Amino acid sequence: MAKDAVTIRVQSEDFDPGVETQRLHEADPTVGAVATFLGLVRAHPQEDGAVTTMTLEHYPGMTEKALAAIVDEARRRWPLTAVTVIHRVGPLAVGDRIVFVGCASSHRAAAFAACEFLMDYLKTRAPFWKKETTASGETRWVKARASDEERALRW
Amino acid sequence: MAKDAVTIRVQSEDFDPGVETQRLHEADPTVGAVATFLGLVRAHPQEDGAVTTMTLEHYPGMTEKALAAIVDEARRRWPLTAVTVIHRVGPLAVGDRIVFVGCASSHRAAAFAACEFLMDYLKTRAPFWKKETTASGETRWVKARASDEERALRW
Amino acid sequence: MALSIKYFARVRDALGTSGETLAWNATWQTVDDLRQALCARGGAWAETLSREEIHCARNQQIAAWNDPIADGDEIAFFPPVTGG
Amino acid sequence: MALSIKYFARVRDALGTSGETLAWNATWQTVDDLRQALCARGGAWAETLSREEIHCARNQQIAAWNDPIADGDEIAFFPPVTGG
Repeated sequence: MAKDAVTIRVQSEDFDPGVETQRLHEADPTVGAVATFLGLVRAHPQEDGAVTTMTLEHYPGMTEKALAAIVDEARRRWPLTAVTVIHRVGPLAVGDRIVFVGCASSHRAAAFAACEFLMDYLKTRAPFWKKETTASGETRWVKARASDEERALRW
Repeated sequence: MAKDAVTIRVQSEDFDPGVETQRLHEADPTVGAVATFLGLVRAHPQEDGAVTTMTLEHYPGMTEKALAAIVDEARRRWPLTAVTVIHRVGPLAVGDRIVFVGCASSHRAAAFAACEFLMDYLKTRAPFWKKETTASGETRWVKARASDEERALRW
Repeated sequence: MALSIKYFARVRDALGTSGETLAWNATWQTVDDLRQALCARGGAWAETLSREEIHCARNQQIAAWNDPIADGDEIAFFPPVTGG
Repeated sequence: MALSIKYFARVRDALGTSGETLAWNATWQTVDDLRQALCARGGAWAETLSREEIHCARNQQIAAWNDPIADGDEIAFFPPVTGG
């Protein structure tokens, strides 16, 4: 995989999943499979205090290194022709895009596995933190979930 | 999941993965995760006789029923807010989109699992057949792969 | 009444026809009885309709070889699927 | 020389600072030695920098508590990550 087939971006701006999906395969005719994941700020209808906004904080400098290390590990494990990881930072509203991970490969098994692996590792090893603001204006840091750690340990 | 949150299309026209991804989440603020798969006609650089075109045949009537049954099974197994399956038929060239599967859910584990399940079942249970045309004009029916059957039996 | 028979992909190419209408025969009990009757035509029919190499659908649903058959059914024979 | 210390998210909010520059102390051998020195300030420092509830990075890489520390390092303390 050419070095330029890896895209890692940490940005406050929105991104376009359609454009990113197209970029993952258009340059390489051997790509037969593109698996993608899109994470969004979601409403929690059952929970106390509806979330209105979410603020994503990160550790500039370390974030990019951590994502690059995670992508390198995925490329070591699976034959990938292209990988894209985009993560937004700053204030976001319900329905906004947070994260995009896309993996292109000749075959679907590698594309699927690498995409899920990247999300599991990103969730537990990349220095991002979410702070929620409820309708009443209260803010709270999102707690890490043990289930995310368990998922990351599967690989 | 509302019935209209299921989209199943069998068509000769191309589709837009970006538009389909957006449709999977824009109507429902509880969606936190969208997993998608895009399958493309790929070049086989190592094999004898480069593929120039691919023709997708199907069994009209049965195809739609088979895809609906596969989607119903996915919805029975995982909590999904929306599912889209699009499969093209007719002549296609290297690099052309063949299939799109997208699953939306509150959480990523369900979205990933359902998306991969749908592809594995579609590959082994939906009546589509691929015929390749090589550069010399020769045509050959693509052979079913035992590995696809094995993957479908995992679920 | 009658049976509507359909052939797809490699099976259709080998038989040279995409389908036919066949008069109902009351001795047929399973889809495999129909398959054997078609094989009895010999030549490409016998070669192509080996049950190890093809699948069958009855009324647009995948069928097992010992599934019952009935007058008016739509029966299809085709190779293992390769979509996606 | 000196250490550059950074605090993120809930840790930063609890300590009321996003970071500081700290004079190097040659008795520190591991990142946990630094953590204990910060805890010795008492109050929010002792409450927040419990090693069960935070993670540490040394020079922008996740560190274990017994990893060595050196003059000039950038050390960060933060809660478990919650991105994605």
